[in-house]
Amino acid sequence: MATFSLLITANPYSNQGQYSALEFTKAVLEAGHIIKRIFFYADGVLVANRLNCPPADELNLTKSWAKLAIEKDIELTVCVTAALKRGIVNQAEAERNALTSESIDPAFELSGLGQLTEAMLASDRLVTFG
Amino acid sequence: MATFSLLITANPYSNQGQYSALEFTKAVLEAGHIIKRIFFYADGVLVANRLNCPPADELNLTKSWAKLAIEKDIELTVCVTAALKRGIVNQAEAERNALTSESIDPAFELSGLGQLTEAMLASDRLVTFG
Amino acid sequence: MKSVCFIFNKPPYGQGSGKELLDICLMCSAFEMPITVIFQGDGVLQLIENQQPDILNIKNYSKTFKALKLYGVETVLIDAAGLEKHQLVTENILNIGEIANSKIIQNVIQKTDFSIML
Amino acid sequence: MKSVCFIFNKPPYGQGSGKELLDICLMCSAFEMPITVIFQGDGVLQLIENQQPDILNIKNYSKTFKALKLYGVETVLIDAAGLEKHQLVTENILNIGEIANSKIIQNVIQKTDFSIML
Amino acid sequence: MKTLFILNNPTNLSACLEAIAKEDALLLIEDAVIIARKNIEYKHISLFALKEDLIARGINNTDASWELINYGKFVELTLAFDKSVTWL
Amino acid sequence: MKTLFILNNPTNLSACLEAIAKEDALLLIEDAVIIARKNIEYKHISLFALKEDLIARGINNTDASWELINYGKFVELTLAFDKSVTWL
Repeated sequence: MATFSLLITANPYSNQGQYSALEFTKAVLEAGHIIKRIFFYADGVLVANRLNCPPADELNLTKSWAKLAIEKDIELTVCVTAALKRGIVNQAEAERNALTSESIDPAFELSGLGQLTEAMLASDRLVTFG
Repeated sequence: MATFSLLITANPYSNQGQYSALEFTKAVLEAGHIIKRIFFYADGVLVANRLNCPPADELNLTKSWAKLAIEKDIELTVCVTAALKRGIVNQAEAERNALTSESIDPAFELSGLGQLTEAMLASDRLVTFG
Repeated sequence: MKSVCFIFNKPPYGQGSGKELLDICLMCSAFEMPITVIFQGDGVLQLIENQQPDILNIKNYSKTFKALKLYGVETVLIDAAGLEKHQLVTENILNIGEIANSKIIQNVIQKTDFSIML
Repeated sequence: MKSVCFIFNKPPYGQGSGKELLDICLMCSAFEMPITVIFQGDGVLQLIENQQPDILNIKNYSKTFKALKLYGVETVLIDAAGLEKHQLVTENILNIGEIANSKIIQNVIQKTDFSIML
Repeated sequence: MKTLFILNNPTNLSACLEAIAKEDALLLIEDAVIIARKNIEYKHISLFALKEDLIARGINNTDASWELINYGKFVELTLAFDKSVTWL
Repeated sequence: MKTLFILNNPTNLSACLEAIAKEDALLLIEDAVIIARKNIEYKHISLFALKEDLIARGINNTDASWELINYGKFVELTLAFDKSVTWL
């Protein structure tokens, strides 16, 4: 049994990387391994926007990650600096920056880049999807 | 005096295209030409998110477009299909899709892809920034 | 009426641009603009038969290419060099256009009022 | 402590990845991980002297590379083939590392516990 | 340490091969699977391509030098090697 | 119709040149300006590079075959040619 963390930087709207990461995560869990943390960075953070409304015949990546996280108790961590720049904010950040509303899906958590380093040090493998 | 329209598909967070388009637009106006419409499509629509909070020492592209549009009376049109997928919604779309809030900057307007074709037919030049 | 050509030059699914370019193409057809569609370079991979992106939960839009004629798209050109690069022959791809060399493709791009790629 | 290397392989400003990779690098230095930074291929363009992206209202982060040593980054390698490709000599670039051939770069990537690029 | 290089964009192949050493392996995913049509024979590295991405793109005539694997085997590969590098 | 090709990514150069015809022109912007270090001599097309993008990147030794222009001239060029194609 091994411990994995993922670094996801892929744009969810224009790249396949988030689809690949989702399949990889499922395969890790099916093989009985552990997911320590999934860290979203750069354009990867865009998937945490709860206002995303893909067409009805396309996969909703935001909800797919949220469902997996809740069912399997996985940490979905979103880099706060990358997120703020991209309009993904929680209630606290919205207030601090005088924004009208929060926009992050509740299954994702904003945190610092240190959470990525900490995950690297605590995992057997880090796999990047960009 | 010529009439220009722009098609902008560049990701505002990860590509230079929006910066280039902004400089090009200013140069068009300085030369005394007319901007018929600026049409945001694909990842280009992300610039219309009013929750975007770039670091204080970086240019706020959303506000830069909004300022230019107000000062020079320019139409900033955002493709509604591309925008909805990317969590950029106005009040009407938010209600229709049962979302918690709107997110579009008021200087931008959601509309259909037909507005791009219409702009092509009504302009002397279409210049794309991707 | 002004004419337009659309240049598909990227492989499918890795990037989302194929579907988005196709949507502009269909809109221009609704305005009855004369349209040419070009599959250039890696773009010829958009036309491979039997794509099954649904196994990755990705939507298959390749069937819409078959309907281009129905939408009034007059000319579809497929880059001979692109086919050769990817070791494809006409039997491997959707039968929706003519094979064209780079000279013909250059001429179409020069002749149309707009050329759009994404 | 596990070691990590960062591979910069893209030119600056056209894409945002240079700044974002640098930020991970600085965070790993705060955790006192042994760090190697590699400028490979087009990435050597990150090191050109006298960049002035501010004329386009883009932030200049190239100065932070000069501070890598201060952040405890032990080794900075600059790809000889990348310099040659872009006709650059050491006088054109920030003096922050050693020129390395592909063999040396391969060895560093193999030796470190993590290799990250964006 | 043996390294698994993961490549998702065919444009980056030559730069990626520059960084690969002898006992390493290359895994093609996403758009990069189109490379698996050819034998790239290089430094005797092991060559893999993700089957799901080939099927998605309708590519069925890969060169025999590439071992086709599914996501389960992808996970195993990341453990069989000391680390993975996603070459972006 | 004379066409102005606008290129912003150096990776796409060769595919773009395939599509350029004799009376056309090529304008380098953004990351593509790094191409302007060399003489690419091709079909006698006119060659331009955006000065602001060169300055931003600290590139000052361009080949004489490239005419360096500013944004004002960029706008003029789009009118001097019958249309522009941004090669993405």
